[in-house]
Amino acid sequence: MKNSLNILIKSPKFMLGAGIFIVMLALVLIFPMINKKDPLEMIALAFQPPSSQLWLGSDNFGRDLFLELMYGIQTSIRVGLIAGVFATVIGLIIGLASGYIGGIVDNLLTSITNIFIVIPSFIILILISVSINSRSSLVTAIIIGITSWPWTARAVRAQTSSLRNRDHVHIAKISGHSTPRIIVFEILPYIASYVVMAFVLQTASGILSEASISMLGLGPYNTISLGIIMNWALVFEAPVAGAWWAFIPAALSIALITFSLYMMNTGMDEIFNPKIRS
Amino acid sequence: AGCQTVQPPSATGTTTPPAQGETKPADQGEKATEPATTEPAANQPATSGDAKETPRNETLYINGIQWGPPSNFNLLSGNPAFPINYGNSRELVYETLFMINQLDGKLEPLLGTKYEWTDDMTLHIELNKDAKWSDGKPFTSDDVVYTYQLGKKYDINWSNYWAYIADVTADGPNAVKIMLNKDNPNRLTVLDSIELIPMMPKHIWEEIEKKSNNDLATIRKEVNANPVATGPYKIYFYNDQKITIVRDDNYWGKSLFGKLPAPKYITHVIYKDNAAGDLAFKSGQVDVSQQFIPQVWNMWKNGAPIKTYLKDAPYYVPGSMPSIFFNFSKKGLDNPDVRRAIAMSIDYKKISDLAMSGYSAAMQPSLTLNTDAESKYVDQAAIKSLQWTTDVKAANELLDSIGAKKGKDGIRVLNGTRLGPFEVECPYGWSDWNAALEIVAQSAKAIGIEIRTKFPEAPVWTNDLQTGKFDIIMNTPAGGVNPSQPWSRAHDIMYSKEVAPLGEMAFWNWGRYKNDKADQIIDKIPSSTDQAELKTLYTDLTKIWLTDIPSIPLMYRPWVFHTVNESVWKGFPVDGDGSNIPPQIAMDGAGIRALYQIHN
Amino acid sequence: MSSRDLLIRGRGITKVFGYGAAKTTAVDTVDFDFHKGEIISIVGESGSGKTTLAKIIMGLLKESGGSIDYKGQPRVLRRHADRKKYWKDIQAIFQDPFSSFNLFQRVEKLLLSCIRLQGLKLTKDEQFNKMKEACSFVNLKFEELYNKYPFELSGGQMQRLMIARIFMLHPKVLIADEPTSMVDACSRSTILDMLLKLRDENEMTIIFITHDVGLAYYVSDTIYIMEKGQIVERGPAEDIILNPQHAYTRQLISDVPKIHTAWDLG
Amino acid sequence: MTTNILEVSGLKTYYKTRLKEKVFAVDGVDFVLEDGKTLGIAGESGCGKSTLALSLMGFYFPPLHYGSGSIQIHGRDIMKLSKEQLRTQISGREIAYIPQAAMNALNPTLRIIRFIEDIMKEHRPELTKKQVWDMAVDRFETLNLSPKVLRSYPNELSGGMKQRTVIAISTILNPKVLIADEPTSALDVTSQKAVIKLMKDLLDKQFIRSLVFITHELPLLYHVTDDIMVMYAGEIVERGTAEQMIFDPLHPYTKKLMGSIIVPEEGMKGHKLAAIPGTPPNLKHVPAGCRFAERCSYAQDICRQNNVAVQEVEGRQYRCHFDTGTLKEWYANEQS
Amino acid sequence: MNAYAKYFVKKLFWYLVTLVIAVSLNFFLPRMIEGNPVAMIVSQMTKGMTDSDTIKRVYETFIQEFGVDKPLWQQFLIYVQNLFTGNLGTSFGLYPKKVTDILASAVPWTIGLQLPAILVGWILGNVLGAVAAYKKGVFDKVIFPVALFVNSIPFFTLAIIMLYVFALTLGWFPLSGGYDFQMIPQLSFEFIGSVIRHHTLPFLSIVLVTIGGQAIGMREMSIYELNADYVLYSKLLGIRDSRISRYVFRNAMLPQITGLALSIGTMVGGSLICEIVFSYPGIGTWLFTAIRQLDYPLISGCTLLIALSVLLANFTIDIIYGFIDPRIKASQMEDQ
Ligand SMILES: Nc1ncnc2c1ncn2[C@@H]1O[C@H](COP(=O)(O)OP(=O)(O)OP(=O)(O)O)[C@@H](O)[C@H]1O
Ligand SMILES: Nc1ncnc2c1ncn2[C@@H]1O[C@H](COP(=O)(O)OP(=O)(O)OP(=O)(O)O)[C@@H](O)[C@H]1O
Ligand SMILES: [Mg+2]
Ligand SMILES: [Mg+2]
Repeated sequence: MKNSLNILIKSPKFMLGAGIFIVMLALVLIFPMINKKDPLEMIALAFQPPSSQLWLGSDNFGRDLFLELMYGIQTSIRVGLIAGVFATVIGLIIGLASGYIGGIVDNLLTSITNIFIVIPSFIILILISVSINSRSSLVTAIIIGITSWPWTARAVRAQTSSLRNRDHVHIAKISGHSTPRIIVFEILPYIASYVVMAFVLQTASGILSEASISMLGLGPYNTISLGIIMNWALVFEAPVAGAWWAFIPAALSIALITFSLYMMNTGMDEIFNPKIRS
Repeated sequence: AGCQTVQPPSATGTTTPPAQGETKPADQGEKATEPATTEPAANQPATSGDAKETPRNETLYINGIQWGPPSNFNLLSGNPAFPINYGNSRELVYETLFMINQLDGKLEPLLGTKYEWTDDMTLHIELNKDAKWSDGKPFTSDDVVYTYQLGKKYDINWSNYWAYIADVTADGPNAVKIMLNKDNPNRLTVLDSIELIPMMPKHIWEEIEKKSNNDLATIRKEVNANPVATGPYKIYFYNDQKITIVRDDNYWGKSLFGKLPAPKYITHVIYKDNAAGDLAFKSGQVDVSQQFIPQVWNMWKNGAPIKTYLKDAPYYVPGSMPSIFFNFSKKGLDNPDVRRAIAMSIDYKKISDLAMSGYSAAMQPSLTLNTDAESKYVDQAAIKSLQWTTDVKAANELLDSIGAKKGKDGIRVLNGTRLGPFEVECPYGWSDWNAALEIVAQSAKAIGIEIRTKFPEAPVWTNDLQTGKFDIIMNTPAGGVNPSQPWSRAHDIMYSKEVAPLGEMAFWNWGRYKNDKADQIIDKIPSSTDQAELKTLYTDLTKIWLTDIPSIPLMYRPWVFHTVNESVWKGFPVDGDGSNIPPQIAMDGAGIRALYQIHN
Repeated sequence: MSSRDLLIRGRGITKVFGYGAAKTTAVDTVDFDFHKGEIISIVGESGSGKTTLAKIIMGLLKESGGSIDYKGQPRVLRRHADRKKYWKDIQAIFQDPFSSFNLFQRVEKLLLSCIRLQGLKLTKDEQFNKMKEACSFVNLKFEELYNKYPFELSGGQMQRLMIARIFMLHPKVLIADEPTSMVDACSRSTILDMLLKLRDENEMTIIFITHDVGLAYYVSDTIYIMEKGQIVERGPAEDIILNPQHAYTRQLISDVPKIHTAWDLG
Repeated sequence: MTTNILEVSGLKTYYKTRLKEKVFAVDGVDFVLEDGKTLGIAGESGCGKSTLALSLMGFYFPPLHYGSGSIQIHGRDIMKLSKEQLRTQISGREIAYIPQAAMNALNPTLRIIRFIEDIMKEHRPELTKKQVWDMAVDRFETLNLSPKVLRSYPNELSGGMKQRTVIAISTILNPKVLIADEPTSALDVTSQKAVIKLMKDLLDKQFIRSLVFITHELPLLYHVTDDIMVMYAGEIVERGTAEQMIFDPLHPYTKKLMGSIIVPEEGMKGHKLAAIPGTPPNLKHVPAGCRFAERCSYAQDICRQNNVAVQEVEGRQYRCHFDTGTLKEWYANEQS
Repeated sequence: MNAYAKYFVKKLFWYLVTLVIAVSLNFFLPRMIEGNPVAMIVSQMTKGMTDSDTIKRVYETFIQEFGVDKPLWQQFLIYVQNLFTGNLGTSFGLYPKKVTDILASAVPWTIGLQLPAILVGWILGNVLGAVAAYKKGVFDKVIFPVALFVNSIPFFTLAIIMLYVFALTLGWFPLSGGYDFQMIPQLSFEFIGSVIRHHTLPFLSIVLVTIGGQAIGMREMSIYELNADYVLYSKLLGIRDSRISRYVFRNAMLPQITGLALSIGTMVGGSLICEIVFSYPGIGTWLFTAIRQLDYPLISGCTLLIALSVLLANFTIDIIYGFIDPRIKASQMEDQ
């Protein structure tokens, strides 16, 4: 709604987060259009310090780290977003189904959700990552997505099952509307702001998860992501060699993206939540 | 049954509970009744004053040999821990008959004093009369025969020698005879056996065999925490983080070497990864490192007393030839010109520089290493014309000439087959290999062949390698320094007999290359004694290899790395110090002589 | 009144929630007969099962026992099409106006959906006029309201909008579950007047659910007194209020503060 | 001789909205409450009753802010006291409060007795736990609550019990003035009656001296209070005795309000209810002149232009341009 | 109480179901990996062998010994059967070590590292969150975003940065491991000192991330609680602010206990990265090594331990919770 958007813009937390995020996104989208070089090309010696040619020096393969960083941020954000979409959509569908339909379906889905909450998702993430043969960034993102939906599902379920008993839903029913229509028009709008926040959080945690499993060497092959940059830096002992540039910029980028998403979420929370509560 | 942790009694004499809580204290008593531990010193520090830690200046710290926690010290188990590991003629606890010297390929005496071929089929070995077991019993020919026979009786590491050996018999108490198998005489592997098989005490292991009803599965479970052996060291302490051995001051070899080894203790620290080990090494907590240290020159840039065997690049003595193997059933890769083009596209200099930190000398493709010990087998001039060098232009021309045209995406198509994407595979975390393959993939891009890297977990790679589930895969053919090189390397690359079909497990020739001529030559070499004939055979074989290109060596790699930090121990052997001690990390083969040379 | 046509007839309606020890019988063998054009009040204290009964009549809850006849035929609600047909005749106003509105739909959309629900195909102008007429009926200015969101309205406005909706839909049966509980006395009387007017114009059957005895007395023809899931007394409003028979009814009436009679606080 | 226990004059308080607008929910309220008397405040929803109740307590929490005016308890202006003085000397002792939503007024994780102990620690630190317990049991028993309630958590109590518990707690220090904001709105008639009885008891036993009772249920006020004030859009529009207000209202708004009363009494059925068209003004932009003018069926031009002063007739106050005679005449015409 | 007991029986049932599923997942997931752990061991054993028959024989003996030749479901049955006798099998990678022995040696390290770190981080995080909500100002504007930022750094990275800054560059703490390598474990001051010195850095890194996460949750809960009606009511009764903030803190903290339970439950699993970075000899390191080697029995053993601890922590908290927070108890009962 226009109103809440207006208020969002007034929230310094949200604006700070959104600002950082948009600037980073713009940078990584625009830079590769100006500099069309292949980020995988090995153009220098290993671990060259930053210089006027290599703004962030070179990595162990002699690649231009700044260029890699641009692509790495892109991949990380993409993985985060895809993971976020998957987690949110799965969580939303399961939460809606279990909250709206109720009864046995609810019992079953709730139990499944609880089971997924209890079984540590990071371990499952690792196990699946190991067992999958061809790991592309898409596959990684999907794996992250399908291991991180339970919290969303739980929250959506709670809200849906209370919304289900709201009278406007009853009125819609009596008016003969179909179930999908009721869910879309009578229930979804109420949880929309929550879902957006959950999506932002899931995206942030997707980015973190990608970084973590890539750093364990279980990330996608043949791409550059921030996690993979750090992984190579560690495998080739960049810190031992004093090559901080192979490691710190990528770490900072992740922190910055995640931080910006967290800030956006906190900002939104402060705006949206009072409404949900009242 | 076995006690898993050896506990040293604490200073006050009371037994402290082990930190890891693995030990069943009752086992201690059970052990004591065994003959193996009649000598109480076996698990006690010699100085009983302050046993909390081994004094730094009496302890040699090493890393990079043992990665997981130690599970047992039983040679028959298949995976004994440091310092027992089979396959590297390790001489610290168990000893072999002879020690190989990597520098000149010669076998130096240890438990054996002399070996000679009394006829074409018999190897006669004389044993050192002084040698005795750590429990005081003398070492005799019975022990040698027993040790060899174990391989016949059970499926263990040295069982395969019995494919070439007819029998091993005692020739008096201090000599043995090894008779070759008439159907399959292979002198080379038998020579391997005398420098690789660790000698085991008959009187101890007969008991264990009996106790286990001659069942290998039961024997394997024996932890053998206090091995009775002939070597200069005994197990002192071990847990998940380190293994410490202590010098046996009654070591028989005092007479052979003229003194005892310098370090009273040797501790192998088990690090979780290279980085942790390198950091510890850099800071002087480790004296000898067998780890791959990237850009090792950085280590001594600030004047730290760190050395490699060679002062300058390639710093280490090459010992193996990690290569990529092609799957001969993959369309596109079955074309020798495509393989040659790939071979010519690869930037070997870059691999050496970026992946190996320059530890690999210039690539001269051959079945032999470019060392004195091996290169003499091949007529270098004869193969010159077939050897490839990095030449992207020529590679492109070659591909053009066979009609492989570039598609819109820049990838060539040969007779309707797109050249790529091919996956090239090696285990994750083997960083120099990972980097080498990244460079291969980049190199191939320049000639219009798409190669993608894939770095799965080691067991997945092993599985893919053996069952042939790969396009291109990286592996080291027959690594190790032993008398049968370069024959065993050639065998692993090219020998097609007894190789299981795709889908089943093959233990060499993973790409299922087949050339009858090559098979014949490989069959012939081991029984040939004439040096000139050998040279022709090896040269012919190399020519076949250079033509068919079943594999492309990517780098020369040391079999073991040998980087030393001399802040505590000094006098490690280096190239040109005249000692002729090979850089075999001071514990393998003739490298053990370094232990007698170093000092505080 | 018995001369009127019988519209909804319930026999032995029972609703049990939960099972085992946690079992509650919210509605316990209730019989009822609602006639065309009749205003019925169901009165009872909190938790007596009024809302549950209402929901059963609406077809939002399935009864555990008993049968309901609608227009002389047994009511079938098995398929969605059956329910749709039944719901064509029935509309409801709920207790809480704030929860009766979809906060994300403008007033206009709410009213438009009523037009669509009736299957009418109207031009823009006709639609506008119809909505305007409905609003003016409940004393609201459509021009001021149509592009507002429900949370921008007061409780009284919401309640009246709900009635405007009923006015547009002309249901045969209206079930109003405590339609004035959230509004104060002044708005209440406005709303009640409008409902009565609707009944008069449409021959609508109105079922009032309330705990307010005074209100029930004021609006209804027939009163059902409900206690702990059971109907303890039913009859014409005058009889029930001025001459209560059942002890519970008497107590209920005596607990209400009145203005002409003393209120016994003893 | 009667003394004024509570004197409020020119009280203005406002809410600051998120968009920084000021909403004067209490806009110039004056009244006095005599010792031992009870006062009812009635009015439509949103007219500022709860805000007035809160404002009387002297504490202001965002978004509610103090504008101007004075609140005197026994002649002492509590708005001139420091926060600490107010907290230790006034709150809970002199003037106590029963919140509108008793359901949520109790800390869910505190047993009732612990809460009472905490209150006593602030106001009667000399009492031992035992004494507090005895005192609480005593009070609860007079209110027909079993001592078991004291050991309960709030969620273990039913709505009615919670309401009575809150009343007991609010009056445990025997405050001079009790302000009850719709204490019965969430209850059914039976519980409502019980609560009313309880308040009467408290007054009879002189545990509290005076009561301000806020509700929109006029019949209730008629039975509980001596005087009734009617509020409209932040202002007091009329004040008189309960009798007068119910049967002889002066202000047109009060008149309508009384006309909308429904009780289960003979003659009620079919009786025409008075309906007030329109809605109360938005407090953000109150109209000039009489605030009720827009909805008043007697309104004339002067009503919309001039500010209306409060008129006082025979001890009754009302805020209207017209004199009693005119009004009564209009009402009589309407009747016929 | 009876209903309460029933609630737990039901809960217990679901925990059992979860456990069964977890056990199955633990068994099947690693075995989905298309690798051959036995081939690994065998290739190590047969290094230098040039005779396929021998190699095959060695291979087959191992296949048989580990039982991987049987169909998967049969292996599963054997696995489950062994579980009941407390036998988790023999490790492949550390043959012939028992999985139970390996776990037993690792658990004390993991718990010793994680439990204190989580507790300290939890307490500090909650205090920070509450203060940020209550005091606002610097806490809310500076410290809180900083905590958020720390929380945004992947833990792996954070730990490594700490390792390089504090251990390598500044040399304040040792680099890795559980204690000095020169030492031999025993109960002496030197050894314990060494353990503590090695403990500090991993401990601090966990505390740091725990603080951030907890502070965020606590701040939100506190803000929510501060707006609750009981806060206003308590203030109006003259209760001092410090006591009210205690109410708020307590009520906001109770839901945070879930967070604590989850952290304690996921402790074993969560330790993975920290232990890998600091080469700490706990479960996480083992699990990771096991995964790398496809050591099925050890993987299943570790994950089983993790699942069990999570379930146990959750269940315990479920029980305790009902007793300390009446609100939760009520909602638990409603769930039925
Ligand atoms: N979904 C449900 N599950 C279990 N019990 C229920 C459910 N709905 C209602 N009940 C129970 O049924 C009984 C009757 O509830 P109902 O809502 O019909 O009462 P009511 O008369 O409408 O009360 P109120 O005046 O408070 O609205 C109550 O005891 C209630 O607890
Ligand atoms: N937090 C707030 N922010 C802004 N305006 C508010 C706030 N709370 C109340 N108001 C406004 O103040 C006015 C008076 O509200 P108040 O709660 O005092 O009314 P009331 O007479 O008690 O109504 P009710 O009978 O519904 O309890 C209302 O118009 C309302 O819109
Ligand atoms: Mg109800
Ligand atoms: Mg109010």
